[in-house]
Amino acid sequence: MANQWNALTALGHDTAEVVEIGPYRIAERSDVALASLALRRGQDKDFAAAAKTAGVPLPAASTHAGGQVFSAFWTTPEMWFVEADFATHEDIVAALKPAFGETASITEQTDAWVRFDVSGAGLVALFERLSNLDLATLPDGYASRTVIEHLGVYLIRHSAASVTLYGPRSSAQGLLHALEVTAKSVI
Amino acid sequence: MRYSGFRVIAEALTGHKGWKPVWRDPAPKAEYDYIIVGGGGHGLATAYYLAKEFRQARIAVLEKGYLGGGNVGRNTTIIRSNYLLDGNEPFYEFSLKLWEGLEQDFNYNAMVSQRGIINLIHTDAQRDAFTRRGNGMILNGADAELLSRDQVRSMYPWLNFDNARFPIKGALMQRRGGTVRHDAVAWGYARGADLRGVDLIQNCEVTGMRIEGGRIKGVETTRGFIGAKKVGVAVAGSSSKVMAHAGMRLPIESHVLQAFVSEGLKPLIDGVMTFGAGHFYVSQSDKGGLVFGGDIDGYNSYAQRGNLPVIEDVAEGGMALMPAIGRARLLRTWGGIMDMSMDGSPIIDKTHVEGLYFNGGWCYGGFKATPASGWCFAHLLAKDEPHKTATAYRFDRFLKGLMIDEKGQGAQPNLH
Amino acid sequence: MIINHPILGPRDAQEFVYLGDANLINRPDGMSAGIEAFHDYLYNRDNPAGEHRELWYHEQGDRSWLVVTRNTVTHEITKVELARDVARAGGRSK
Amino acid sequence: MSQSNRIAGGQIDRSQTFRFTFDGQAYAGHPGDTLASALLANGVRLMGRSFKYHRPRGPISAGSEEPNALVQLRSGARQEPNTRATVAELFDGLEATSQNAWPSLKFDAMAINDKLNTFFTAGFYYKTFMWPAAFWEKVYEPIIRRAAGLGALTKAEDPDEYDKGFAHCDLLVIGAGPAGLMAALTAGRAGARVILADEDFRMGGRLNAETFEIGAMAGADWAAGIVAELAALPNVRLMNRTTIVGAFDHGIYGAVERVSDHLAVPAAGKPRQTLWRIYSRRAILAGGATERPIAFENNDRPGVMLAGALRAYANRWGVAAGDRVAVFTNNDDGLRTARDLQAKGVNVAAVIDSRQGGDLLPGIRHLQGAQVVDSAGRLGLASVTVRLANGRTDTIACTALGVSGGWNPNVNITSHHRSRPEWREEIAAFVPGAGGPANLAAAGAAGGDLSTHGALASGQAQALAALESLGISAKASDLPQAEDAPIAISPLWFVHEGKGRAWIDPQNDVTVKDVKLAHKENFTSVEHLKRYTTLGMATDQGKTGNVLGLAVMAELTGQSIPATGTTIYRPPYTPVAMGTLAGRSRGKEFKPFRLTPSHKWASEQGAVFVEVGNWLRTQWVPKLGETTWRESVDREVLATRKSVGICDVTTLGKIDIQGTDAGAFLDRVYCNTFSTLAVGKCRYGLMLREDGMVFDDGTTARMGQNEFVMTTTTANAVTVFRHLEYCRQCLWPDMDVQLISTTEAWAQYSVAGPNARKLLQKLVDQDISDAAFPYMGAGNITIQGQRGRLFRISFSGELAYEIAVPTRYGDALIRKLVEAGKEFDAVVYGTEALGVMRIEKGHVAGGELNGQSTALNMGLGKMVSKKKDAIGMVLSSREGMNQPGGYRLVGVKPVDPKGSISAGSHFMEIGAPVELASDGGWLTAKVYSPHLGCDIALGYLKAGDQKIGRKMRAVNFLTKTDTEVEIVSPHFFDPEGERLRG
Repeated sequence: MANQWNALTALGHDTAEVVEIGPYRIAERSDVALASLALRRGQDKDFAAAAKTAGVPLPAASTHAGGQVFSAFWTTPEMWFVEADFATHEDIVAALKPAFGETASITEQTDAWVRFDVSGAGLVALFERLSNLDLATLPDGYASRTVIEHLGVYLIRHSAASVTLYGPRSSAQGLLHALEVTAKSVI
Repeated sequence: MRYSGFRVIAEALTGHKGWKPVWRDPAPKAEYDYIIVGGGGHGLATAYYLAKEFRQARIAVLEKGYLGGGNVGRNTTIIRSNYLLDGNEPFYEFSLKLWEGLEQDFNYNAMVSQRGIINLIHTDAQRDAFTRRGNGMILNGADAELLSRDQVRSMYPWLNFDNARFPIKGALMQRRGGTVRHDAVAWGYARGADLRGVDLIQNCEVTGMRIEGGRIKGVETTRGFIGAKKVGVAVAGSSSKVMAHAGMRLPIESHVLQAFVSEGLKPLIDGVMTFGAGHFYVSQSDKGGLVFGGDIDGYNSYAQRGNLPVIEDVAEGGMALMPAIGRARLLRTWGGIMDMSMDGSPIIDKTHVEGLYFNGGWCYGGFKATPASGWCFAHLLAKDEPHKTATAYRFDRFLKGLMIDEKGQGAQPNLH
Repeated sequence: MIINHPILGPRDAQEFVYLGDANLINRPDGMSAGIEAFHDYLYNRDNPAGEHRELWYHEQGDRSWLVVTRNTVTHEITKVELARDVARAGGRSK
Repeated sequence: MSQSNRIAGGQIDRSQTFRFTFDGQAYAGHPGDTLASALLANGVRLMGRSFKYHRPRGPISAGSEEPNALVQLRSGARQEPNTRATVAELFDGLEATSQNAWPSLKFDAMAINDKLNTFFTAGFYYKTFMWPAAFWEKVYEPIIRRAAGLGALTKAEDPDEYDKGFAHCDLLVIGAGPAGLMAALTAGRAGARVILADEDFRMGGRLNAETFEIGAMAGADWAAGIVAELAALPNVRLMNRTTIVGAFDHGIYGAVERVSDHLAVPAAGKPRQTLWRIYSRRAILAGGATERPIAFENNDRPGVMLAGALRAYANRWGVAAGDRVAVFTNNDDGLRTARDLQAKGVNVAAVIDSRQGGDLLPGIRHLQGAQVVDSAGRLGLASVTVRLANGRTDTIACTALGVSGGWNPNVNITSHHRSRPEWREEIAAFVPGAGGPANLAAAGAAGGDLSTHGALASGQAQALAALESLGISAKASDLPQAEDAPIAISPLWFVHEGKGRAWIDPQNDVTVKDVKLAHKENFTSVEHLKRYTTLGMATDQGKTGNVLGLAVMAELTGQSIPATGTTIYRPPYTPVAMGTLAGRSRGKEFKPFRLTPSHKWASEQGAVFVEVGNWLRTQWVPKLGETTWRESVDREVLATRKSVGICDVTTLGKIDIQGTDAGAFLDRVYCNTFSTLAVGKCRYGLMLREDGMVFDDGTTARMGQNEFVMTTTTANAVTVFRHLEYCRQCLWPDMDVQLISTTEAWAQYSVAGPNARKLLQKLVDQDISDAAFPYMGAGNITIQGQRGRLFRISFSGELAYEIAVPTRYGDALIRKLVEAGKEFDAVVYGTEALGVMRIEKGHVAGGELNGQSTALNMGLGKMVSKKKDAIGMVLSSREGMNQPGGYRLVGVKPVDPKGSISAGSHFMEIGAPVELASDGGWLTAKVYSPHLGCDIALGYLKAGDQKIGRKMRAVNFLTKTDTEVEIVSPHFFDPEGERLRG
């Protein structure tokens, strides 16, 4: 028996799916590793120092920050989601743990989520049918949890033409369906 | 004046000159034997049965607004006795039996209509739970049947059988369940009580209670002090406000429940139906409106109005079950204040104040309980002991660990 | 309704799950308090028609528990705090 | 029929002709028409029948307040009952049919009710139909129900799609008449984010229906100019065909946009309607006013209309509603109708003015001090009878009568927070009262400023006030010149003369007589009046009739109108399609599906799936030749017990709990102890609610000193997480505990059966012998080099493990397990077999974890530690929850192995009467055990712990079965647990 581990994307395919509808491009991403990083009580100083050494940004509430190796967005008080390249950081917890030691609680989140990068002109028209976030006025780098089609989803606005969604992996098909139907109705 | 078909015809032929006021508007007397606080369904029923079945006495009902202006006039009009637990089922079955003879009893057509209620089943576990319930109902003298998917389909072939997210697998049916014209219940009891000498006093809000030596002496009202030997409080959503006058904190929160009616439609749904996979229940009124509802809004409120999320949630349930109603229009929404208790079941009990009695905690199930609630509260007021079908409805059940928790949700009122 | 989250700003109340009276923070100590104290804590409510302090959980948001001061008659919200801060201020710790 | 009543002018596109049908008859109209305007142009007045008396009816209005002209629009599955012809936009090919009439609109058999009207007074049904009691359901009610309702649904699924959206603005302006346009313009020019919404397809409001000038141009042209300017502003969003239906808390408004209703079918992919949730910082209601009628005898004939509507049809749509028209008014606005119609060349027969004095209209028979007292005409107005000032009567031939009783500000939305409107005597109407939505102000006619100048001025003023409160600077601009006529009204509600019926609420057939009867019977409170007579409960929600009804009651009681009070309006402003409120959440999209990691593999195997919450789980996996589900399930169970079975258990909740206080935290949330658990071990945990009832259960593993992985039941994954956050933030805020859900991050499979270890050892890189990985062991492993986790826990009672890999490898893992299991004849089993094995083993699950049961009930009472404080510990000791005779979990099997038992049956003692007093409890869950060769069940039995070995009956009235059963230990299988430790 071959020791091959064939990975399926959240949508259930061998490779990530890309859908284009009018100006919109919806791209599944399975090449990003994700971990939750939570501050342990009373470790604020050492935690911050470790983050700095490791190059993990610790953005303020409702914010996403990019970095050299690690990017991160705030999820909840004293907790962030850290992103890294999957190819090099598949075991992202193992990569972070040495830096943070007992100052942080770190948990693998990579496969808990499906990530869609949605891009194109007119994202406001698309997302105002899906989420109550006021995308038109949100700053670049804004990150927040929101509800799309009954699903809890993290939405990151990179720019007016680029948004990342992290939705529950088990409902990946439902989330994509909502994006597709809505895109067709607004174009 | 006795109402009948002959009377209607006779009046019609003589220009409707003979109709009399259905109730008087008496001024409050200085003292009564019994004061019932609350001129809603339960308060009026209590006064009616107290006067008719238990006591020749001086009785008054004090209502802060107009008679029948509370939840009896803003509900989805369903009657049933399909409860699960021993503490509840005998009481609700007693109530259903009273409904069955009510119109002849109080000589008013409240349109008690037993067209049946079905609770749809979507999972095997639901069928098990409904089987337990159905058997309990039958043991309590009620009726219950388990319907197959095909039986449900033959009744309502246009429900979503073929493209459902949660398939319909059958239903628990109570044929004796149905609907009643809600306002007529209040008016029928009011008229019956008035005929028996009960003073129905509207626009009279209780603002305080006079308690001396641990005994009730009467109530302060917007129309002055009114003395009483016994005071029974049946004020639904205002329970905590009124009982605070006696220094009591209750195991109750007030929540808003919205209900809805569509424009009038030609006959679509004969009986009452509850969706088992979403928050939606529906019946069709004799005027043709679909009367439906769902979950409570979920936060403490005395506002008698709700918000959009619940309206959408209920409509989603409706469309999931009945995809043909997409083009039917929601005509009106309204909100009532529910006194949600800590286990979802009511309280009919004495209080620590001698002569002060409490009836409340009906959650959103109070309408169907109206006759039995009135009867049992009258029984308690008259005899100082609980009616046999209401022995479980005590305040101390929470202290003793004897909760009657139909939904198994614990001490969280908005989940009941 | 809109809840003005102390960290995130105004958010639709639909994202939250409601629990009830904020007094639920004041749980008695199980090793010293008895049934009566727990009974009163868990079951009895002021249930005011007016200003009410209550617990909301931002389930579809940042998972903060909040203490919201809201008028139950008008639904007006006058104050929103993190429940953790309220609990600590009330002397709760571990 | 040609467009015989079409006259010059109007905002219709005569270059294009639309064909449409009404009751099968073909007609023609133009773009810009409504169905009502087009029918009137074609000389059709009769469009419907009333609810109770089936009286012939035509439109009385030209707007959304219409109570009469309701039709079934479209056909087939798109048939839309109760559609107001007055707001239905005409499109080519439109089909409409009449409703509530049989066999035809012109001859309606149910009109017999009208002849019997003297019996059918308000509330007559409360007084009769009581005897004999059984006749109500059998005779009376079926007749009433058959007659009920107006239009019909087809019972076919609505084929159109619906959408939802969320919009944000500084200022929402509701209504695009002069006040709304001025408000939007003021705010838009100041740079504020503005949404201007109007229910009409053409913005401009009343300006489109009037001949007024604003500045030096026609009002409609001025409006078009402003709309064009607003459309060019990037910060302004114009939403026509959009009705604000409700004002909710904190500046949230619900809006319905009719995206495609003006088309025969929606364009591909487009919704029919969109429900918008508008988040506004401030809002201005500029919704105008609605004209009200004056009640007189037989005032309901087709052709009797509101005067403003008559004018609107002429000015906006180029339609004369009749070839000879008259006007009946108590105010100056009615005179406008006569003047405009006269100017359009329509034959104006007379103006019947209830007031005395003032200037006479030139060139028109202007009868002052006169009243219309009756009308005549079959299926439509032919003449009116007028009582002249001199006391004589005169009959005036006319085919249309415009009635004006004054205008009611559209206060509706200001009442949505239950604020009561206030009476303003000068205009004899209700205006918005105090206590309305906090961010909402009224402008223009909606606020009682009934002149065009007043609308412009208040629109601007309210916008400036809103902007100032938002800190947006703006300045007033010069208002254009506009009419500013005073309101000259002398209230007249109903004509007292005559013994016949004078309609107040025409759809529900509520007449002045009904109000009089309600008064006589002491239903004098406005709420009683409404409920007793059904006044204002028709599809128009009393927009035209409510104020009139209570004015009649006020006159009868001798009280003023404000003292009589008013009912309040509730959402929605106009009726909203259910499909719109549901949006995309219907059919299979009602709730999102959750798919397990083995879903793809299982689909390939032809697995049968079952809904478990939002999850789809494998229920069983049929093999070729198996014809019943039992065959498949029995095989899965037997094969697992004999060798090994594999089951996807990913759906169980997984919560990662870390921190230096994690162990202490678990001690508080579980009733048993976890702080003493060794690293690398797991333990079964029982979680109570604070009321002492069992909340949830699961195994929790200690993966490190400060690191635990908790599992929850599938059903409670979300609520347990919420509860833990509550404990962490609210109860013990200083505990060092961090939580994160990992339910979906790991694909987890149970591998159970005597050969489970052998199978797994083929794949797992580490030694998992009993010595190296003992019962209840837990740890990180690698599987053919892949990172994973292993837990030695068992739900089936077999030697069992749960093995997990990151979810993306879950599909690979199930394939590897199946492949490696071939030599052991391994099976994949579903939830049914899982259920069989857990019941054979006596593990509690859904039927027993019902939220109504204590640890003691489940036979787990000893797990509740009294040595530490934990949620639920104290209240679980209440007397009522510790009664010796209380329910205890037992096992049940039929005495005759062939006997059948069912879950939900109740326990009875043998020989005891079948009655409530004999009720001993119930069977919570039942399966067929292929291992034991009979049905087995779990149940809660009173004093069950003392009844083991006893014979009882399991009675099910619903299936009419009564089976003798033996009460046994719930642990049917391997009670000593030797297999799972093997």
